[in-house]
Amino acid sequence: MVKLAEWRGKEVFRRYGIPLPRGRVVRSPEEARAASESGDVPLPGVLKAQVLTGGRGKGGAVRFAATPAEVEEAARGILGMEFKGEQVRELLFEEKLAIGRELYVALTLDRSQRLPVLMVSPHGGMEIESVDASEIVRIPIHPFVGLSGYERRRALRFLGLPPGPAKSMEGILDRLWRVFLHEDAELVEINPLAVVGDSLVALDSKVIIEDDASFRHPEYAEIPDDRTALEEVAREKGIAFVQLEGNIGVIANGAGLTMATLDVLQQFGGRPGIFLDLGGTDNPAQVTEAFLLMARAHPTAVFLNVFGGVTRCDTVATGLVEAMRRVPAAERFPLVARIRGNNEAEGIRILQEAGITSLRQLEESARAVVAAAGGPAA
Amino acid sequence: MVKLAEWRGKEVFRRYGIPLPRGRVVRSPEEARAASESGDVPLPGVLKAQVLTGGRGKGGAVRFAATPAEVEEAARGILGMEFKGEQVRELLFEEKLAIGRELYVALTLDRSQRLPVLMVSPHGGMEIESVDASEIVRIPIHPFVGLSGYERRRALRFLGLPPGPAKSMEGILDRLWRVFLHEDAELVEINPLAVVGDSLVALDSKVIIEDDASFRHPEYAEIPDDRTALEEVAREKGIAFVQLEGNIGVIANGAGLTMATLDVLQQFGGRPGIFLDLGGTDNPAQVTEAFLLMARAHPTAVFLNVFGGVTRCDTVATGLVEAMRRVPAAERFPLVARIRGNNEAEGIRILQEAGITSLRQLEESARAVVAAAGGPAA
Amino acid sequence: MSVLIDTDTRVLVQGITGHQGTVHTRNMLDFGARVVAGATPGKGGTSVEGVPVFDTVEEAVARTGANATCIFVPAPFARDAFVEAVDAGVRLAVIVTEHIPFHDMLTMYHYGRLKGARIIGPNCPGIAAPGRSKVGIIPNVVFRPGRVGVVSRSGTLTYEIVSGIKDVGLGQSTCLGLGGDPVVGTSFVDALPLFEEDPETSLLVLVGEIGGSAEEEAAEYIRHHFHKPVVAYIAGRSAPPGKRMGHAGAIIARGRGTAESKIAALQAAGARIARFPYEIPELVREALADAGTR
Amino acid sequence: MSVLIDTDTRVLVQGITGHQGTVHTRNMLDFGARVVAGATPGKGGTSVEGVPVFDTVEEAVARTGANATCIFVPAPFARDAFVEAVDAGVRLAVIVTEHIPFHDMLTMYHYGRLKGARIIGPNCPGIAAPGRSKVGIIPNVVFRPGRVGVVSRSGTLTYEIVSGIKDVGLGQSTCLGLGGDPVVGTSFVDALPLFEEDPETSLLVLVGEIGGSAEEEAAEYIRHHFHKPVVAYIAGRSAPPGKRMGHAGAIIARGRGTAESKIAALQAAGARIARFPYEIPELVREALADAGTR
Repeated sequence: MVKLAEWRGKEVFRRYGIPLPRGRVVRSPEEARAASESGDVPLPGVLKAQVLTGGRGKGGAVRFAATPAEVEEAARGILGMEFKGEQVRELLFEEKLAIGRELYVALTLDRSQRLPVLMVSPHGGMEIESVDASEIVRIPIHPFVGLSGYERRRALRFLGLPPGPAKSMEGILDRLWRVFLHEDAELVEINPLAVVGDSLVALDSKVIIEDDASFRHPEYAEIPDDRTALEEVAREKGIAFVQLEGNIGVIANGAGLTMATLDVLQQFGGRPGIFLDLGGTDNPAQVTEAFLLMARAHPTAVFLNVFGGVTRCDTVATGLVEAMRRVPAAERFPLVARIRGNNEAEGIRILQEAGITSLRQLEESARAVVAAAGGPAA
Repeated sequence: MVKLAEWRGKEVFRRYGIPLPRGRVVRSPEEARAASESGDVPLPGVLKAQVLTGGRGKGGAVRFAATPAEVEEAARGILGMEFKGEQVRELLFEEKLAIGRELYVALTLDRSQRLPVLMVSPHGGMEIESVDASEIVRIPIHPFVGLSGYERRRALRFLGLPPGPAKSMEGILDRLWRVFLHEDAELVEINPLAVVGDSLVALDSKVIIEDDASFRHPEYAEIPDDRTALEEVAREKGIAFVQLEGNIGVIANGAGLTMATLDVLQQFGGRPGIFLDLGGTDNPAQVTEAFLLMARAHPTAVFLNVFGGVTRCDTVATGLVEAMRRVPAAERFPLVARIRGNNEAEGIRILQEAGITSLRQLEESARAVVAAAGGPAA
Repeated sequence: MSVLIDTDTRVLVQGITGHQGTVHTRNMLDFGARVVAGATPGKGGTSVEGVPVFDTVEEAVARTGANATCIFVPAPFARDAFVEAVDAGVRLAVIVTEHIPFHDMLTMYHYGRLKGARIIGPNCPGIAAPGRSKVGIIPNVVFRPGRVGVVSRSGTLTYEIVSGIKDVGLGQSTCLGLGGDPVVGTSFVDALPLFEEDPETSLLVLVGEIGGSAEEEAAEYIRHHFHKPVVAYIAGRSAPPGKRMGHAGAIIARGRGTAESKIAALQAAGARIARFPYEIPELVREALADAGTR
Repeated sequence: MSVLIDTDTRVLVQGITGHQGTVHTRNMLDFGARVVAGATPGKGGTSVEGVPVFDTVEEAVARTGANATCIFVPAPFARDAFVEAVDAGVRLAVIVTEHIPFHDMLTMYHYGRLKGARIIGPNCPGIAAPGRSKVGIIPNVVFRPGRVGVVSRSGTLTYEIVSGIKDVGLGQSTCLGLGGDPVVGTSFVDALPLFEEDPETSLLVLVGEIGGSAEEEAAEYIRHHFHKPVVAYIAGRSAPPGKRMGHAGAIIARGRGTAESKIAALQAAGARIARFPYEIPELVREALADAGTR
């Protein structure tokens, strides 16, 4: 999942012909001022922190400016800030338009129907989650046919737009559909889509590109995401790694087993916080890398819970033993291992030779991990 | 059906990235010579008459030239000629490449399966009709999926190409599929597609665009086709008009009824040669136009055979009576009328008032027309 | 039940407010068809020939229980109209509109297949079952109820032939005009089983024309699976090769689709061949007499 | 017959010459599955684990009568592999490949529907019916023939649970691992009727996880149409909202798809709920005892 910052999403929109305010990205207060003085961005203008988390307006990450001096000051204020844990490095500086109604429009996937779905609401400019369901129309679109005229008309009827903005909306819907399709998007959202005079303008963008389609879209590979530093290292190594609050590390294979392990650990008072999914690897070196990564996150104790399928137990055992040999003394952690499934006997033998016991039951293993991490949380 | 001249088809190919020889269209011997002298088209070169009928090679409409003087001479020779009834006004002047094998590739519609079909043969450079069926592979392509990798591989296996040209072919197949789809083509054909070194080059093009899709492709509207002057006038007026050998004119509505009328006339020794299909018009003025057009083709006699459905009998009668009033004396012709179907009684009444009798049976009508045209052909 | 339609067919007319839509709604009603709704975007709330018009097919279906549609909308919008009808649950569409790009028809045909919706047409006269119902544009005057089925790729030629059958005192069970476009929703081969199963049909008149291979495929089907008498006529025996006679169906190319090949195939399959349209009624009589089912 | 596969299932392995393809061909053969062919372009004429390899699926089907495929080819080529199999007449495809773009899966799913071909997966463990056949990658060691059906969106968690059932001396009828991707070919709702109709299955273990609404829809189906006992476990009760735990299926968004909502729905539908995987075997025993069908 590649979340595009607002300005990157708008660059995509621009390529497909979706109308946008005039504006540009700036990375320093001086650049912002120069952009207003040169007339590149007409005043009054709006400056918005380019961060991936929502709620910028309330959080002070959006400011308005009427003169070049105000522009520079606003830019300085936002560029210095940390917004919900994210350092603000880029601003989108745009003209401030005289807007009328604000609409919502998005395309995403309806998993149950296995169809893309167009969502439209006359209530734009607020979180769509807070809009009443009856105020959102959901129109499934068949991929073999594409967005049909009658589906466009249905969306327009729901919005009740006058002819000018309605005409503009038709074009935007077609273009947004093409963005969704051709960019392999998980989500394309315009909120708000504002009425400006007789037309519509996309005031914000939210575009999420599917990771799995990156082989078709190398252009998105280099875009930063909201990962922690260790998560980024893990991603580069092809390891699924999630870091949250909590002191127990969990190395498992598969999302379901990872979550079940989490459920059991919490049941016994543990606080799991570092998750490492080996997925379907069958390479001992990959397992070793995973353990070394885990060590760098300084867990209080680690639970290795693997059920061998594609990933064989002996592969995991070999990789684990090698990792234990290489972990620096300062990063050592108590370990509880449970390996089952394909090549289980061989895996257990390898562990035993290295002095590691593999427990058989999930319940007893979870209790042991919680104990090793210092007992149940208060 | 818009048949594109070779150079127009190649312009389309160029837009989609299909490899072509270097070359350009020229319209005078001087222009041809200048193109070779400037190095625009490297020598030796080939000059090809841009006509819509096949068999140019045998017909002397393709010539080779090694020097600018030869280029000018060849161009002069071809530009002056009339090729199978068509005046040659344009030449395609291209570099002559050192070619190896010649292949055939085309996309068209399989009506029975209702699927596009890719046709590939290792025997290019000759009329595909003369290639043995076992030497052509036909690969249906589902429009919901597009050209699949396995279908490409099947085509490549059949051709047995070495790696370089095979790689080139993969790209060409993808691009040709896109031409077929996005240009609303009835036929896209490359014959021959020649091996040149390690790659493939399209030496000819045959592209037919579907008339019915012209609302999506205004760019093809102005392209000349192989119609006679009267056929062109008819087309502009929205009347289906076909002019062939024969002296009897037939005005009917619908292709099936027109053909059945033709069958019956020939049975009785008539020589029908001018066909005018009223189609589904319900406008008397359109009927009048049709008759005036027919008059300009100087038929010996005319058979009006209409079965009223969308086109009502009274509409046809009204239009006919008006036309008879307006046809110049020099262009008058004997007329046999037969109108049946919707509003039949009213139509017959209108004709009768104008002194025209409507016959009831197809057989007797046909005999009457043949008699009016001077009796059965020898 | 007759073929595809019957007295319980509830017809929707898409494009009812246009000239053809209005005229043929009147004709269908006169024929006894239950035309229950029209649909034209922006014209919801009005009525045509007493038939209520809705903005959307979804609403028309919900309010009137329409279960078949007759599409008159202009070619650039026909694909959309069909998809709207299918998505609203309609499973039989007669598409009268001509000049629909065949690339659009490919999408429509296969989308229909995916959803279980049958198309008759495009560019076709539609379906008429005298005494029962009609979805399409075949003139009412040519019909009388009877036991002769007619299936055809042509338009007006079909009317001519159906009328000829009536003129000699016979009647028709169902007449199905398939249209002659490059891509049709229902071909002869698709239509034959319907007539085979229809208890109202004793004999089938098949009207073909030159071009394509639909008649040859029909002959193959008849030979193996069709058990009623067949009288066939192929138009275009004398048509010049390579020239289109009015529409895209009637073109001879690459030595296939000639009248000779079609006639030979149908004859070999046991069909009686009419050389001219006016020979059909007599052949029908003969065949019925032979079959003893007149 | 067990669910979807049986002793007459003739398995094709697409991508058989890759590491996973080879390993799991061996495992399927060891399990007793009739793996009859492999397909890898350019590797025709070779063999893997004694199984003949063909260049094309068409040839593999023609020569071996393969009627199910197990797809291991890399994600960028998975769509093509599936289409090739469908076009060759294969009507059951287990897609093991992970990371297939969901836009590709949309095409595959609907193309499969059009052609009557069922997909299990992608990114799934596949199907195993102990004593009968296996198409997929579930470890052989966890099975013993029996009467407990298992259907799951998870991979290794399924193995854990199936293994737990075996450890207490029970056995399985069919285990169906559906995969947890955003677009799956077969969802719980699609799978439930198969188990309902399967005479070998006395009870169903349903293993779900947070995210999406597949479990809620399953509960709705169970309530109205499913008549066998159900034991359900939902993984991720304690997962932090908004973070993905490994793959795309496991994300909670917009207040839907929480463990609470799924558990409540299943409970209301009459399912016995396990709080942890190791509670499942005991609940299965209880349910079987209640039903008197052990």
